[in-house]
Amino acid sequence: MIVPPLYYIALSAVLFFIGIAGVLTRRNPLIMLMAIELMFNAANLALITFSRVWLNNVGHIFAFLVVTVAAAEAAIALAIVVVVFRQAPNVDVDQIAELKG
Amino acid sequence: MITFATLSIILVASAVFAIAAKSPVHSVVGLLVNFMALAVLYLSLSAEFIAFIQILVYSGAILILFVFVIALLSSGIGPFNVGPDRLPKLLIPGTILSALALGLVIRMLANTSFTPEPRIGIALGPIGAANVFGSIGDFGRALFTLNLLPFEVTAFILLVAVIGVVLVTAGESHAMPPMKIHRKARKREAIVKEHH
Amino acid sequence: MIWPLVLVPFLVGLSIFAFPRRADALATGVGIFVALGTLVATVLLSSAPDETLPWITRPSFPFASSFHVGLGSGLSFWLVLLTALTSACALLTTTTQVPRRRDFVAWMVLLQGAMTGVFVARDLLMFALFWDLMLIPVFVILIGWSAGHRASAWRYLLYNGSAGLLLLIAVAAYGITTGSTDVLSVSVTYLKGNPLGPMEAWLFIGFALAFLVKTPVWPFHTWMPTTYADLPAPAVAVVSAVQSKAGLYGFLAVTTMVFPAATHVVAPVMIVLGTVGVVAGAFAALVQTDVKRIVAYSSLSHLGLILAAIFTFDPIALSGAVVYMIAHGLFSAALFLTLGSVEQRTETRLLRRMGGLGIRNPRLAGALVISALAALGLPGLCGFAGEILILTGLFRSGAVWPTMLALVATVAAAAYMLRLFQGIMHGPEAADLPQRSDLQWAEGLALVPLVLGMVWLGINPSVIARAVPASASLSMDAHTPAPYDTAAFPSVVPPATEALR
Amino acid sequence: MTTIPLTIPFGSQDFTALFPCFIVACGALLVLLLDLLFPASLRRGWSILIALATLGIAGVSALNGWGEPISVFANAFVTGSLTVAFEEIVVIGAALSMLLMYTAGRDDQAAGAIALLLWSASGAMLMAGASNLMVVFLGLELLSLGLYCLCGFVTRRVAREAALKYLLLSSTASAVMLYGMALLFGATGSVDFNALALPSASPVMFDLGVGLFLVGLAFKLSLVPFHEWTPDVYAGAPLPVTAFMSVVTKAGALAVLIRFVGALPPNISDQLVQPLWVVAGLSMIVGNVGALAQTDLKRLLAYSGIAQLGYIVAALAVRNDNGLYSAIFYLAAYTFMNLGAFAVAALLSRDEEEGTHLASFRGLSGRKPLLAGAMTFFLLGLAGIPPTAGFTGKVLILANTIGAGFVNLAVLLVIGTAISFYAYLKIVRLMYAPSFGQGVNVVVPRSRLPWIAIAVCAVAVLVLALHPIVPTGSFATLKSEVKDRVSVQSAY
Amino acid sequence: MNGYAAQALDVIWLLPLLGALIAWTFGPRLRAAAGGICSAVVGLAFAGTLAELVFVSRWTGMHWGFHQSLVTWVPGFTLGLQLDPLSLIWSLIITGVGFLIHVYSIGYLAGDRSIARFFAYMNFFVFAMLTLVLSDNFVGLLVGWGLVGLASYFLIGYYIDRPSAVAAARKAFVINVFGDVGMMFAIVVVFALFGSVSYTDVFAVAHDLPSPVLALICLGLFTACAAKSAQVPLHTWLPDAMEGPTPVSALIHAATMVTAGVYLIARCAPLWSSSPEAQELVGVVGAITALCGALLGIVQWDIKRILAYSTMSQIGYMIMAVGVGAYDAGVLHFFTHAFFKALLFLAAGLIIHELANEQDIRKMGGLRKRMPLAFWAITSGVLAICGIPLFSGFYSKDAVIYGMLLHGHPILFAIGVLTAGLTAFYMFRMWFIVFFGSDRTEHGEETHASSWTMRIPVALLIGPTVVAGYLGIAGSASPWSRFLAPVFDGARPFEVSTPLNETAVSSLVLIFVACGILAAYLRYGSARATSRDTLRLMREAEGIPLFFRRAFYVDDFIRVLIVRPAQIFGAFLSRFIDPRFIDGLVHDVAWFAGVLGFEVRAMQNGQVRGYAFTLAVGVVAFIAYFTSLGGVR
Repeated sequence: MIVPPLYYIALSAVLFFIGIAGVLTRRNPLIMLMAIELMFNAANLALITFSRVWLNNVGHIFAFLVVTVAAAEAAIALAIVVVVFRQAPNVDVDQIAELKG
Repeated sequence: MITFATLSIILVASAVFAIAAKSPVHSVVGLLVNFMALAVLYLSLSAEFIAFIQILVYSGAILILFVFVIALLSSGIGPFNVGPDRLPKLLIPGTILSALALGLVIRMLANTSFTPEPRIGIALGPIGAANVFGSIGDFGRALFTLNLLPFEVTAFILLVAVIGVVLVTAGESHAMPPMKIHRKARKREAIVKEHH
Repeated sequence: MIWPLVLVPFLVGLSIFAFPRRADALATGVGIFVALGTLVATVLLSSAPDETLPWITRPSFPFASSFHVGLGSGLSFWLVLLTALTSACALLTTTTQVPRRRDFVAWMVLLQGAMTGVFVARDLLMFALFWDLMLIPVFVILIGWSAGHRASAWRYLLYNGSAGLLLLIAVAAYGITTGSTDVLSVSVTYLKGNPLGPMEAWLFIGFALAFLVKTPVWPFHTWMPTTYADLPAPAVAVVSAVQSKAGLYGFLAVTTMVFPAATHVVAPVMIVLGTVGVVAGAFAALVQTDVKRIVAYSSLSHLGLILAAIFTFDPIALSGAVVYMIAHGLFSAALFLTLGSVEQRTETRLLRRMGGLGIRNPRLAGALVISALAALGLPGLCGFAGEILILTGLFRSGAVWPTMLALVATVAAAAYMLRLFQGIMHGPEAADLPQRSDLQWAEGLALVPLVLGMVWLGINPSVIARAVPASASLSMDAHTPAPYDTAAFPSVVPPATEALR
Repeated sequence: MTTIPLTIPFGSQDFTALFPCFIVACGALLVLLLDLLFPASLRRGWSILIALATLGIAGVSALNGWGEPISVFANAFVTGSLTVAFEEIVVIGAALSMLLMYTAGRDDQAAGAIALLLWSASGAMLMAGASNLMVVFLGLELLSLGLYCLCGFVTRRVAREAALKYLLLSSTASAVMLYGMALLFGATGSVDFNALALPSASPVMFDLGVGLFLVGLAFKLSLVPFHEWTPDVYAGAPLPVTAFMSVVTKAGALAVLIRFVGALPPNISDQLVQPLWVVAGLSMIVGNVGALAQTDLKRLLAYSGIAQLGYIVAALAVRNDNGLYSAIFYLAAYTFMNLGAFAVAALLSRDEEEGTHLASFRGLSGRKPLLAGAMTFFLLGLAGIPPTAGFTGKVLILANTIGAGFVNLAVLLVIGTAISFYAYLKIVRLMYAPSFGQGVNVVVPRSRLPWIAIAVCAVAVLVLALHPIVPTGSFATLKSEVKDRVSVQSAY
Repeated sequence: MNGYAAQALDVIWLLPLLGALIAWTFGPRLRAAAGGICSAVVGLAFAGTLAELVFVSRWTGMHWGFHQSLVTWVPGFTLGLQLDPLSLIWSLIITGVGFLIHVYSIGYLAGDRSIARFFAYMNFFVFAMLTLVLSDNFVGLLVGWGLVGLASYFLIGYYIDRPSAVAAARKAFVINVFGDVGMMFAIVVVFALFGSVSYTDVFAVAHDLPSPVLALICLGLFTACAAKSAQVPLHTWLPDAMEGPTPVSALIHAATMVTAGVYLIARCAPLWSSSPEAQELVGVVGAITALCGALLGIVQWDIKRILAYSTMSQIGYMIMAVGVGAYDAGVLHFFTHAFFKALLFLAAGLIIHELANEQDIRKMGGLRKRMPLAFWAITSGVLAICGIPLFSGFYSKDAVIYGMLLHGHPILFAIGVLTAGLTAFYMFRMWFIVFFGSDRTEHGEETHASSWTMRIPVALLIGPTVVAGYLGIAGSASPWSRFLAPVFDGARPFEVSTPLNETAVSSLVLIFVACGILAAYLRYGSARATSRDTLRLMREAEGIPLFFRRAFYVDDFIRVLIVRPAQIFGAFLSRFIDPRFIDGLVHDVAWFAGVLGFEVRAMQNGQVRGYAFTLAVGVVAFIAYFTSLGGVR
């Protein structure tokens, strides 16, 4: 590895926190979900980097599982987003605040 | 190093674009670029199988799903409307908070010494070669032997996804008519009442 | 065989809820039967040995506790008797005074079980269990049957619940420190060999606060006037007669045994608090407008006196404290029960709207006056017997000012008790009084044993005066142990003599 | 090119160990398949029955694992007393929630919902024995994914909203946790819990990994400040799902927490888990304070759950068998008390309206004295008033925390409990105050099944209080499990 | 025989209680018959006491008479009864005079709705008074002391629907309790010092006590005396107590209960004799009381209040006597006073009864012809109280006054003499106004005839009123002194030589008495004075200085200095300290928790991004903590 592994990790951290910022600042649920996908991918990048560093392919397995889970989660998430917002005038999580207190 | 730098710039830029874009469709495009770049990065880390999976599943399946939903949600009611911002003050603190956390992590990374002792179990090799680190053979063997349990669990996770989506949306078919009609009906009732 | 004393009320209390909704009379009958049964059984079991069942065991748990019951100390015996007696009397009066009687009786029976449990518990954790258990029946009765605003229920809960938690945390800490909570029947010398170290002070504070609130002692008493005023008469009779003794019992039989050093260290503080309570209660009672609040504040005064007596550790004062505990139980129960009858007839609790009730209700007036007289310490009745022993002990142990202030409070007691009695019974008849007959048989029957008890105890307090727990009169100085010996009673060297000479 | 033979290195022992988990997951399939055979009106009943049978088998078979910890599937999963205890709690929680299923959804949805519930339960059971970061992640996701759907499967808008909120927040937390796992993997070079105790390649990275991992667990345990999803999701989700979530999720996450904390290197673990006690203390206060002003039972129990989990985590501050046992004991007590309260609410529910608004408890003692009595009993338990398991459990926690020197936690616990009296007994007041008797319609419940749950819970709460005896071969072995982890599977 | 007598003691003691219980329990059914039963019971007790007298007189040499143990009160200590000469004298008066007054009451209260209750109280009083005098220890004494106060309370407030009676009863009781408390204090000290409260034990060591302690005990006991015997400044209840029916005033507030203080001091003679300070105090207070009573008696218009003040004044004499050590004289004065004051009250009761409850002497006048029995009875009583020779008062009062001189108290002696003159003035003032002049009654036609049950006791009392004093003739050699000798022998204080002998003292007193009578005659009795009656008396009433009319402002002082401050203090405690300060503190804490609860609710605003933000804050906090650890291993 020519590039020090910590650079990869730093890159993954940047992506991860961009994801967090996305969750915090966006109101469109779809974009929030995308930001969460971004966070999963950042974690995957870290996993694969570490896997390479340790030469331990369990990181690959883990990343594979994460991708699978992310797919399942995306399916469910999008289904929920659809049922929540199909009737709503705005696709905006701020408007979904009936439960509070 | 240059590859890494280029990819990093692409990754960060596309990620920022994805979360900052006005339209979700733009976000999807940003994310697509991001995922592609990630796949390249994975290749540089000798993870060829994961790189393919990344393109197949993420770019091929998940993002398409997103596009579908965007289309579905915007079909009936035009482009996405946004209601009043209930937490207008969250934008800057949210960004600052993320930046702060990032700063902390980067500082940590800068100060740390990372001294892994790689296990010599399987050799590194060129991308595409069989039975080298990150190859499909290597991956598959690990998946079906030592990691059998996690693999089996994923089966149930996918089942949950299928049944769950059916369950959530099945309720929908019997659900109340869309809200607009509902409102109209209510208005009509009110008018009838007034007449009385 | 002691177990049924606690268990039967619980089982019966719960099963009463399953009675048909209109089975008020049946429920009352069963409740009274249980109380009387407890009474008889307690007498029969007076010399029964302790019984133990394991509860929490080591090593899976950090300490050991057991369901350990005993009537051993005479005080427990008398307090259980008092519990059963007042419960029975209170339940008798429910026939005329309480709506939705089935549920009320059930809660009262549960309350009786909980209070009995407190007095027979020989394990600290079990003691705490029953201690907290007393909360709920009173709380439910307060919300379900109180005439007043609901704030009293919350105030009751806030004070007593928090104090109960302090007890709980202290018990838990005690358990983890010593490894066992089954200590209330262990000899004191054993405990002296196992000091808790600096923790003793903190643990004692936890216990003491719980006891002070429950008793209550000034300044932890502000829950009491509202609670006593709002509880229906049968309930408040039991609460003031018995539940208030739980705290004093705690000091007398628990802290002296478990925290002998701390108990002796805080004695001056406790005597001061008790004395302040004596004075504050007496003077506050002078100006109350609500009849039940008068008695509530008088209780503050009386209980403060007992507290001060306990913390002199003087054998005479302790005898007096024990006698006065029982005496207060009898007369406060009788007072509240009669006030319940009064309230039922006048439909108000305000003194200024009453008057002349005695003209048509001479028996009610008689019951009230005897109770009031016992409360104000009329010589010959039970209050006096306890009071004079307490004052002697106080004076003898050098607490001259508390003695004097208590005497002043006695004068005030005469004033407020007469104001109470005359305000209700004498003077011109209140014009808009609904005319009701004199005491009905159930009410009268309920008061008879209490009144007889007051007279009997006034004449013959010696039986109860012996029931001082051994740990209480233990002197801290190892060289002059002063175990309570009835024969040595009159010849105890009076420490005050030297001081005065 | 040589072909390396593909032999599965696991035998019957490995599969037997996971049998309870698998049987529950397969039971879900059975429910779905048999659902096609029954007429519509009977579907729900049969599905519930099958689910209960499955859970029963799982519960009984799980007991086989009681004893010394045995690691299976290359140390991905560990059986033993600790695992079994949590598996049983999960099974019981799932079974009791199942009894409330009549209150939610339409008959034709029931099978799907029950299947998802079973899968979620199996996820939690997986977490109960997981000793590998991957398995933890998968168990967590199996548990959560099902719950996202279950929250939103009824057509009420609030249910959908709850599902959305749960989804967004839980996914975020999962991502955070996943990132922590990645860092842990990086620091240790392994996903095995046993590797955690080894010297790590980058101590700081290890620390951060632990921190982010704990965030994920704290979110699942709804500890402050990761708690805010709880009230909304509990309030919006259908009643049985809320009941399930309030217990099973916690049990799973708690099992992971116990195992993870136990696996940390002993010399530094105190520092690493310190924030957990802070968070637990905060939870006790915020949870109980938040419960004060609530008007809906589910929200109230959500806040109460925040506080109760605070107590349980505080019990873990004591790093020995006693602390561990008191935590598990309290979790069991909490399971029964909480589910009992939900079962009472289930009996007050009508087709379209759940009986969780506090107003539906008005004058209950007059209408249904037995129900009111049971509710009072459960609420007393939650408040820690005797004679309930809540009381005994609280004493144990107090004793342990004080004994371990965490007096501040004990004090916070007491303060929190004092506050909670008002919150819980407010309901008792509603039920027993006479003036509130009128104006509430008598509700005919759709099913009497919740009575079974109530009876089971009441008996359990009482028995646990008065007879909290541990079966032989308790967790005394856990310590050795924690210590003997020097030998790391060379396979990783 | 001694044993039998001792056993009979509790029978005598309990008989009246039995009567009281019967009357109280079966009251509504017994009605008027209750009077008969209760009178009979007291009569029986009197007979029993007389029988005991026979035994006692046979064993006058014995120090303590009979003794009978009753119950173990507290461990190691029993309560008992004893009968010695002193208690015998009191018992005789209580039962004897009590019997007559019981009989009298049958007529006086005939027709009253709750007559049974009245007799129950009366019998209860007799029982309580017997407890007081028969007890062999301080606790029993205090029990009796308290119970007589209670009985007095009941009887003063007998007319329970009359607010003034109710108030008077409460006042009497509270002041009496104040006295009880004083005695309680004394007993506490005694008990604490000796570990015993029996007379024998205490008196045996009384001489050895340090004098401050002794003074403390005596002070406590004297507080009780002062309250019970209406000594200044605790006397204000006595005039008000006249709200009770007249027989009550006769029995309790004249003959027996109010003289309990005298009994107490006489009983505790060993204590007093050892404490000169206490003697001084008692003597002075007694003298002041005697003087004040007499002064206030002058300005009264209510016949019963006149008698009440005269009682107070006469008790002042007794207290003064027993205080300074003239025990025989003091007790003798009690003895004679019991008869003549009972007679005066009962006769006054006749008048009041006949005039339909009219008590104002300005509305009487000229009753000499109309009520001859009352006239002669009151005349003999007045003569006795004024100390006219041949009447009983002469012997006892002179003995008291002479005793002052004998024990070295010339100032008290002077006060005694002066008071004797004043006594003569106000008694004869009453006598003249009531029986002479024109008839000013307003109820001439509505009179009730007095029944024989009322007349006979009055007539019977005239005898002892005249002769009772003869027992005390010849000073220390008299049968009276010899009878009492066993009681006081150990406690006889020194006597000083006096400049005047007994005859000279008597002459001096008589001169003052004569002056008093003359003054009364001139102002109220002469033909000139009686000619312009009602109007002048009314005007005279207005002319009395306020200082006298408000009875030296003692009541006002008590109200302003004690009652009001106590009420204000109580209100301050219960209306300010409790709700605002203590409860307020707790309430504020609870309120704060509630506010926090709403804050938590407000934070829970339903915005999922907000929740995410909180979560992120938590995450950042965790990151900050865990990165700051620095990887310490």
